[in-house]
Amino acid sequence: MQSAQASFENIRKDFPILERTVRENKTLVYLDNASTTQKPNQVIDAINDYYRNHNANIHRAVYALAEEATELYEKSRDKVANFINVKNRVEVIFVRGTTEAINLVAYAWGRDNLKEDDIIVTTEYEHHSNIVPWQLLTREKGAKLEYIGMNDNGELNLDDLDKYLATGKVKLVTFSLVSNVLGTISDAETIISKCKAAGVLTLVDGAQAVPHMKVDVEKLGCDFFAFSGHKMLGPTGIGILWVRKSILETMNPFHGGGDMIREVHKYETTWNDLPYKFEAGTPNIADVVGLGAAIDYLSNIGMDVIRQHEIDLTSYALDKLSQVKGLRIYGTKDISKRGGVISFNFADVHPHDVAQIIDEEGIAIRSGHHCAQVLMERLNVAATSRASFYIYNTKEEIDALINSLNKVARIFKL
Amino acid sequence: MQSAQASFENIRKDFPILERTVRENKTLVYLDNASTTQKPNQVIDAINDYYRNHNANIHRAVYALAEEATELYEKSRDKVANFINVKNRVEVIFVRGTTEAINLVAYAWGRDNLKEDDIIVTTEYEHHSNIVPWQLLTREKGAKLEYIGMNDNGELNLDDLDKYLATGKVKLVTFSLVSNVLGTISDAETIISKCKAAGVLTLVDGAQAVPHMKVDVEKLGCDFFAFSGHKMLGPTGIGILWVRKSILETMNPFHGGGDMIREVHKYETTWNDLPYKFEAGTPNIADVVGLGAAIDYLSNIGMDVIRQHEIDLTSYALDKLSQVKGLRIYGTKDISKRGGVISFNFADVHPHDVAQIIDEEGIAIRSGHHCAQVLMERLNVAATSRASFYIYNTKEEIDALINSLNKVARIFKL
Amino acid sequence: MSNADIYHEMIIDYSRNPINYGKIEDHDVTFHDSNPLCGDSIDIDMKIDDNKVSDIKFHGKGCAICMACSSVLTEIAKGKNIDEVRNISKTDVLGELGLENLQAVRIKCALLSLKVLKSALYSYLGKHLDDSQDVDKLKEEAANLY
Amino acid sequence: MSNADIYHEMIIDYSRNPINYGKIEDHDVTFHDSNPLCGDSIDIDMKIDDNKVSDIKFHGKGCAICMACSSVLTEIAKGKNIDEVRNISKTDVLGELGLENLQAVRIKCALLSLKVLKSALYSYLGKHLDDSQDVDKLKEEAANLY
Ligand SMILES: Cc1ncc(COP(=O)(O)O)c(C=O)c1O
Ligand SMILES: Cc1ncc(COP(=O)(O)O)c(C=O)c1O
Repeated sequence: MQSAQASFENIRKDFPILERTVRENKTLVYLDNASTTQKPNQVIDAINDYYRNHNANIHRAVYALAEEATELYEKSRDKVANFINVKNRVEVIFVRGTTEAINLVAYAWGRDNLKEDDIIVTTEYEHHSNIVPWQLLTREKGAKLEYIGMNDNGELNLDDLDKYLATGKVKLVTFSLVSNVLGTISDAETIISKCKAAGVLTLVDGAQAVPHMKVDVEKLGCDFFAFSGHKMLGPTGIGILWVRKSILETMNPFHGGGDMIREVHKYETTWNDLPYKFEAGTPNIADVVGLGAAIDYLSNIGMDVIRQHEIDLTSYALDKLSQVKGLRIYGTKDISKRGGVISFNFADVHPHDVAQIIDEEGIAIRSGHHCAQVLMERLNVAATSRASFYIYNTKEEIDALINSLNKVARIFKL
Repeated sequence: MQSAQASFENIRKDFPILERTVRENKTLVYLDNASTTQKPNQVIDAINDYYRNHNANIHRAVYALAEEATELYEKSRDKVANFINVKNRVEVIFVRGTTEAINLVAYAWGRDNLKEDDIIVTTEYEHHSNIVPWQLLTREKGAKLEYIGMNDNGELNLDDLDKYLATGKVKLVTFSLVSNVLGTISDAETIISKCKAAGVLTLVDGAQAVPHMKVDVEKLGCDFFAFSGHKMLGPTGIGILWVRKSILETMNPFHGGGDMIREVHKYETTWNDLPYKFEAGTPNIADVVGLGAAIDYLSNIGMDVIRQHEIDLTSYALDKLSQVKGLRIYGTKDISKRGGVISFNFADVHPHDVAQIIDEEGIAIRSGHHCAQVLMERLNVAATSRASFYIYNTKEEIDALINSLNKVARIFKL
Repeated sequence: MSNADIYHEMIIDYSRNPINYGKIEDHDVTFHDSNPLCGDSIDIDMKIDDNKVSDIKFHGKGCAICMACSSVLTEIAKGKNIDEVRNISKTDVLGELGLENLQAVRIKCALLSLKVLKSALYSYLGKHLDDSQDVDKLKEEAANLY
Repeated sequence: MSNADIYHEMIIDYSRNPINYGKIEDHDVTFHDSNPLCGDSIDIDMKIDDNKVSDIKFHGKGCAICMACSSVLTEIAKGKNIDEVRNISKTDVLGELGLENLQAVRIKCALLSLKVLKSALYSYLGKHLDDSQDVDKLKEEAANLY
């Protein structure tokens, strides 16, 4: 414990932004990690080094720089494969982020595999990026979008899943492994085994899971898996779609363009091998390299150590927040079922006002609907405040958050 | 002239990679700028600074970092608008690159506006990214893709355009402003005015134009315009789609997800204002900021000065290359109709072998089909070698290229 | 602008006890809009008699700033004729509450109800007048408010 | 590996005068593939008698390395029985021309014809044998060549 604690203190030194002051000379307390994380020097330096020493377009040229750039790019693919235990590297596709990953599946798999009256099942606590693409697709196809409901503890009602699966019309079940608002860790094992038994494919939105705990897609057994680099110390503009090869091989391309083709003729074209068939155009090479550095950084610490650190912080924060009079916390208190995300409301004060008042103390939390308006409706709230933690956060920062809430209470005469 | 020359020498100091040696201690001579350009310190530093001081997710949060990040992001949109003379900033959409831009149009405009037997017209010298998306779309719709042919000088046969327009079935004419293989500058004025007269929309692929000459989309008068940041000193992973507002307003969204919505309900959703409706998910914030720095850098030099520098280099190179025995240059020799791109073949030596042999001398050129296989078929060659210039290139580097070709001649006993 | 300045008594009071809060069942025009980024959402109902806003109410969900500004705005608009209402500006609303220097994200909270009011007006004028140019101008104006 | 080593006499000669270049009109199997990145493209035709490659020819477009390797490969394969042809490895081809240390991009030029040969074989076996497992293994092998 001691030494783990000590090493987490060293970690902060790797993040230059944490030395910043904001507003009136207040130390930055960054607690919006579910939205995006800060970047360590190692990641910033990898991007730097790429541009200063190796930058070239990849795959096609024979000269030295192109060879180096291609190698760096493809090495990152291996790192990703290894990080989430993908056996076949060609199943790893680089995209902009989780949103593009899910849209790619909706277009390149969904349009060929969904027909009238088919059903896609999602959940009430999904991020908009795991709802809207399916609304667009089901509308186009005359198919239906259904929702697995949630109990008041923020856990999915798997009876709903059974009910939809029983119709025999479900083509895909899609859910987030960890909710970005409630922190709920979905019971993926049960969901996926039910779907497998019914012969239904599954997509897992891993945006809030991969950065925070060990994820093994082989073990999960899903068919599609999506996550974003910027939420795991990596740069903006890069994310991953993993698709099981047997499915990926049946999919038509999404974007047309350079690199995804084998032979282009005026009126017909053949496709490149996997994964290139799905990586049209010049990719975001520098940020793929940056993501590789982020994965190295996380692996060096160890995902289990990171998860334990977040459990410590989250338990501490849940405990402290519960003691604040008038403060309501959403979701389960069972820490084994919850990631490092805490949504709350403070008396009758709107979350925007909370966030703005504590921002003046240097504390950055998110307020609003968190791209989860369906969940807001379910919770019957307009918005929540949300604090979310990562490897560089400390108990002192949680104390600072609690302190700042006193100011809110004072201003709003709570 | 003297002072312009001097300032171009200073420019090289801004590009750290140009100090590199490659292979056996050879100075790098980077002549593959049509593929991607190198980055000045100013761009690398802007990305650095973003991550070290301002990184946060944009648009949604009230805290200080989010405010700064949003401002930096939106300022880059203004810079882009200003750079290509867009009057209404909401018409500027950030995408990954030219390829994504064109695919966005094919999906979000094309699928709603193309029907059976309609025609889309492209040209024989397009990049795959301006061919394959239209093949996919026309196949889906039972529509046709037709090609404007090219004369042996590498100029488009506008009679072909007249012929297709006369059918009354053309919905879109799409062409690159500058060919990435031949360097031909298309006669955009004539093409667009013919299309306007026929009530047909136009898409201009500006990937090889915007980095090299002043482009004014207002004056051009096209309806869609696409280009890539990485070909104009900017980072990888960022590009621009511009769409005339009256058309953009009629378009359905492309990707569904965060930021592009107004209100999400379980079964229906309304869309955000332009341009956000077309920017789903966390965008590539850092690289948008980096692109802004690239635009500042180019604007400081001045696009007319850059064009003149490339004219000087290209004339010099055309002259020198014509003197190499057995070397064949493709495309026009009229420098006023040509950008800084020269494709050639050297006797019976395959371009790959040329590129590999001169790579050993540190000289980086591209060989292959340059993502333009339709053009290769038209030229009746398997591949070409291509040298392409940018602001940091010098006449000495062209001399080095010419010298290295002697080695090719020696090895292949020409 | 520090929070001490923003969150003064009046804002807190209005947020808890908004003025003109509610619905008008027999309204002549109603309009709904929301802020896509934060989820604030406002409806405005108006009765219009003799070219005058004879009654106006709002309802919806929003932060203290949104609620206070909606209260103040509806108070300003009530009883005014249509031309006067058209001319209500940002600064009229922000000034009333001392919020002139609000940061960009929060400006959207403060001015959402003004946007809804202008939109309500063009929807009314669109139905009752045929000076479509005027209506377009108003539409543009509402769209470019922030 | 420097170019002096790569571009030796034999490569240059083969590139100008490839061996086994051409088509076999009455082939028993033919296969085409190309390298998506550079555009090199190779067809291989084979006659197979008594489980033996009685004749083999290639045609297509490619660089000196591609042409030389295709020449050498077809020379190796000619006359061999199917099992022996199946077992032709990268190093058999590269070794013959001293190209063991070729850089990654160029390996694809060197081995394109071997990939086409393996693919031709599985297409032949797929039609003439029903040991589909074996064919799948061969297919996988061809796909993973580089
Ligand atoms: C659960 C979940 N899914 C999807 C997303 C969308 O990710 P991105 O914005 O990186 O595309 C997010 C993050 O905002 C998320 O938390
Ligand atoms: C004319 C042209 N169009 C489109 C592209 C594709 O651009 P990107 O790969 O950045 O998407 C390129 C560059 O390769 C190009 O030269």
